[in-house]
Amino acid sequence: MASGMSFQEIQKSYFKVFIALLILTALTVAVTTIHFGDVANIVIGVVIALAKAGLVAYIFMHLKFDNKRLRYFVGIPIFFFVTLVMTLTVLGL
Amino acid sequence: MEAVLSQEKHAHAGGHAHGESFIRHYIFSTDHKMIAKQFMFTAIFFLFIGGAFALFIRWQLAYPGQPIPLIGQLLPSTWVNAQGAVTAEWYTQLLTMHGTIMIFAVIIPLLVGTFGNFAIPLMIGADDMAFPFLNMVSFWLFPLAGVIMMSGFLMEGGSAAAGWTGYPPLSAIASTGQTLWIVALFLIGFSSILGGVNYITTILNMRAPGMKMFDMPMTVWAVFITAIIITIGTPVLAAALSMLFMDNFLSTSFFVPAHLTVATRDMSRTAGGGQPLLWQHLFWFYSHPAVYIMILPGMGVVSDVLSTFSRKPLYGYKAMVYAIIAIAFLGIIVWGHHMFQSGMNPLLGTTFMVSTMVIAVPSAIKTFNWLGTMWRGKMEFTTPMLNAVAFVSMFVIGGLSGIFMASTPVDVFIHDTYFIVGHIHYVLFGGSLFAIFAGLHYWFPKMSGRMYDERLGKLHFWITFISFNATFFPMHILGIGGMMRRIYDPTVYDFLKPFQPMNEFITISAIVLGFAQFILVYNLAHSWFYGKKAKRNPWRANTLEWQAPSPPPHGNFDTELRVYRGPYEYSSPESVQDYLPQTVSPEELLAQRQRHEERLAQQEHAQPVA
Amino acid sequence: MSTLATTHTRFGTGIYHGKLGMWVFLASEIMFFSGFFGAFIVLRNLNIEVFTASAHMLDKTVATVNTAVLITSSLTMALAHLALERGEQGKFRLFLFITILCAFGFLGIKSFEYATKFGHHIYPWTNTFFATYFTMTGFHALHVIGGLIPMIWMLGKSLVKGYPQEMHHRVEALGLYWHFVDLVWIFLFPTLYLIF
Amino acid sequence: MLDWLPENVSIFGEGVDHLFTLIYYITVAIFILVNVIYVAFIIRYRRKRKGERAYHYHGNNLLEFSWTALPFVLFLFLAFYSDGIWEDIKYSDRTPNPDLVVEVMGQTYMWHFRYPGSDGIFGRRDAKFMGTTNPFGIDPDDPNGKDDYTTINSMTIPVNKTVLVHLSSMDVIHSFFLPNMRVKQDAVPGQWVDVWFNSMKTGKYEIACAELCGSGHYLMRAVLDVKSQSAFDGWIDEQYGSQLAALSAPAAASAPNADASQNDQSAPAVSPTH
Repeated sequence: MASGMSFQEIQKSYFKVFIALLILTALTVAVTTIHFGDVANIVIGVVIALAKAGLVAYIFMHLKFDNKRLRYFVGIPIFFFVTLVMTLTVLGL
Repeated sequence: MEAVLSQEKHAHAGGHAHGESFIRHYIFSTDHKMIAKQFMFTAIFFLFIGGAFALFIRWQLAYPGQPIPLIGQLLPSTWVNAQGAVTAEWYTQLLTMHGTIMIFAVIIPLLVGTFGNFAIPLMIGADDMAFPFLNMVSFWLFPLAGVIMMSGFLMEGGSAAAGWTGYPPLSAIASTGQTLWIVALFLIGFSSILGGVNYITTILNMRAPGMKMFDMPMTVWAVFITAIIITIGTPVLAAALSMLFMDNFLSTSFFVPAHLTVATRDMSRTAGGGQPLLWQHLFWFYSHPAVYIMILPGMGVVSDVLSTFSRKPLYGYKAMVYAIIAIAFLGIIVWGHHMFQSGMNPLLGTTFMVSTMVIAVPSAIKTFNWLGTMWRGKMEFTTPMLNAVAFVSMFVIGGLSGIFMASTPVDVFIHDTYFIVGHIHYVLFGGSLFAIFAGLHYWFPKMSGRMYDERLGKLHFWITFISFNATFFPMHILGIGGMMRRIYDPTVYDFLKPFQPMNEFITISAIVLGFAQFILVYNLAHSWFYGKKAKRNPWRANTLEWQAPSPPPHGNFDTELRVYRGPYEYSSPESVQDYLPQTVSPEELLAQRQRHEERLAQQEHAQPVA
Repeated sequence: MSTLATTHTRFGTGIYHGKLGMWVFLASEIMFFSGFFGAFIVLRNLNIEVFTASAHMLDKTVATVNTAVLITSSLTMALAHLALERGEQGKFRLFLFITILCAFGFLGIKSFEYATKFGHHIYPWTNTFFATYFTMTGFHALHVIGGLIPMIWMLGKSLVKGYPQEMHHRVEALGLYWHFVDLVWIFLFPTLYLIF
Repeated sequence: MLDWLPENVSIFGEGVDHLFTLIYYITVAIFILVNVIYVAFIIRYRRKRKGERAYHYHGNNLLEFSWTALPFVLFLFLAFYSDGIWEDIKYSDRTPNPDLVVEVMGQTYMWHFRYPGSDGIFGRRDAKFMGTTNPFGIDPDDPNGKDDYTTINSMTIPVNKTVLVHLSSMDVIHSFFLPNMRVKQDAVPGQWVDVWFNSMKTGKYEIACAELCGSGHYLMRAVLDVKSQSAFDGWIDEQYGSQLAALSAPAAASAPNADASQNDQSAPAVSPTH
């Protein structure tokens, strides 16, 4: 692996991420049972999901260790995803 | 590593096929050149089917309700009436299938499938694609989809008939043919994505040693950017098609509002609550970039051809690359200009108009750079060059007529009229198809190992060029007159009656245009077997594919490649010849010059004696 | 595949083909699901009451368990790749096996959920919420199946003659795909079950 | 080429045509400019003998910049100029106060028009009442709807008056196209869109459908009759006459249609004029 981390360290980071993901899952379920208001609930749900996704992409999918150029493959579609969704939101309102 | 590479390379170079069976070599081949040929033959086959559909459509428009000459009586009664004239039902199926076939089964497979597959590995000095097996799967999904789509004609209710744009609710409440259309497009989309993944990986990873991104020929750049558009746009279409499939097949209501009054279908299960405009957004999010998928590779091919036959470096190479990137980027965010009259928020109309107007800028850059390339060149008018020159001129018309649509108030009037039909054909026929003709002739010697017949090539070009303009230019006038597209019989309307002679003229030109394509097929087919044997580099071109034997064997190259410079060093003062291939090393160049000077000296020496 | 050309060992970006190609493919997958998420947002804004009422009919507990199952499978997939990279075939087999088990578990729970819905006469055509629910989770389940097949093939090969260690690139590419499937679910879970 | 445009009779149509002409001249000028240069190059720079060398030149940044900037300025100008007219036509806050409101409903291969009747108020409508016999879904219990009357494929409006059209469709997407008014607007099922126009001239004009709506798409033709104010008033009175006659014989009207009673309130359809 290009990261220069030892296998033990990597393995350890995997388990840490795993625990974090489980905690975040529990958190998101717990938090959304409380009704903060429509928008607030959506924001909380999306933020936690983004955090989880970031962990998966960054550690499990090796974006942290790998060639930085790979991040374009995530960045470009996300940009267009946002464009599409924002336009559609205007349409839906 | 280098040593191992070259050893293996020589092992491959000689062998055409290591005792491959017929099936492995010709049918389920993983060789990019064979796949390119397969794409080409299949797409040309579909070109004729789509063309025949167009002629049926034209016949009906020029002579409404009159029997189709010669074959009218032979067609099944579900297609034509008792006299042999096209029925309104078949007419809508024809126009739908004409659009779909020409876009998804002709132009995209020819430009992206054929040229992408053939040119990428050869032009970057690779032996094959990064994923040869995926490449094969990507091809075979395409004829499969073609068969599925065409089988709609045999179904009850006929094939898809909602236009190639397939707007719901019309497409969501349609017959089996529409379902097949959805499935077929999904498969073609998947095939495109596999191709796109393959192209991007190949171009990023497998360029010859020394070849930087900015040493790539424009064709490779264009296909690379196209592949990026494909991977970003096509999946959105796939998602939209999935939802349309659910609507059509399982009566869900993604795109179907409540309480529709539909006679042809039981709507009791449909809950409603959907939004028809949602489809249009998702569809155009793919299909507007698809227009660029269909034109960008053409621009790349034309850039290469223009530079080669002007014997001059491509003017503003980097600007051309950035223009392609700009077109691609803007192309993905302007989809809403197809929807100015759709009932979407007019505020979106404003924003989409501005972005659409801006897209004209990179297109203008490209045009001016092509002009700059020809400036003080030494042009040779071979068939590829003629077609490329026609491309530029036709693309200018197609681009300029687009400005009318981009301006929202003018679009109010010309939207969904023949002005649009004229515009799209100037872009897709005058643009893409002329680029395809240019590319087919340009790479024909490399593909087949033989030269095409130059005289037939020019004959085909001139007939096509003239009848093309005679067919599609008057459509702009029809559009200004207000003639709606996709109508079965324009004579129903009083204000369209004066245009009937023009419709007849268009139809006659279209028939000439259609039949002229047989010259192309005859020329290519005949030359494939009986043409003059082609040299390795008949056009004295710089790019890497001309360093390979004609036709290239399995493994493509028989020499070690290393790239030292950009692809457009024509008429370079450094070189003895008027071209300077990318692979010639500086030392070799020096040696060439020395030999040349010695020869000159000898001649001078010899002259007084003579 | 013996005729594969020599340039196949050329990696201009320093990333081998399988991984690069997989990332490009995943980029397109992001756009595929963005189409559905876009549709979800539009339809939700149009039918907010229907969506709220219908979302409360979903079983949160089952979905939470399923999320945990999928996260676990992601972990074991990552560990499986790590093990293969180190040449620990036994561990590789074990972790891959757990991953497959989790995938089947996920599918099992999902079909239980579907069956319960059908039992209550809830179908995709019931309303727009369930249309999006079934379509999105259905396509996600198809992606799970798409990942399962090569996993089973790899496990089978590993059991018969040992999975070649130098093929760990393939396992990594498959792992990327598998984590992506997990990632999609991470977004589907709150979108469909929680935010209402 | 622009002589082929159908006669314009609406007020904002003048702005549209003006813009059309402007763009036409700009594009024709660009086209001629480019093609003259192009043809000149083709003639001037062809290869005359073998081995001739072209000018080795890679490009010029200043030129490159100028032919980026010029179109950019030109097209942005066009965009902003167009936008003024666009806002006048489509933005709801720019719509002038209407003198007459008409509801238009597209149905496969015909147009329905609904007028508010003598009280000038439309009866309530609800999509759940919609059907072939009640295309607008008029609520049968709303008294305001009693005097509403509908026509098929025939629209009558007074001259020089602003007409606001509420547009929708009951099955697939249609497009309400009035070539002479420079009006085109898609009619989307499940959604009401407003369009306005006014005619400066009396006469009969055609209304077409511009969005593929099935195999009978081409048959979806209606007639727009622009009458002088007095003739329009007369036409309205005539409609009331028939309306009142229908209302005064409610038993005769409703008995045969007991199952579709919501249709009774609408006046007998005026038959198409063609």
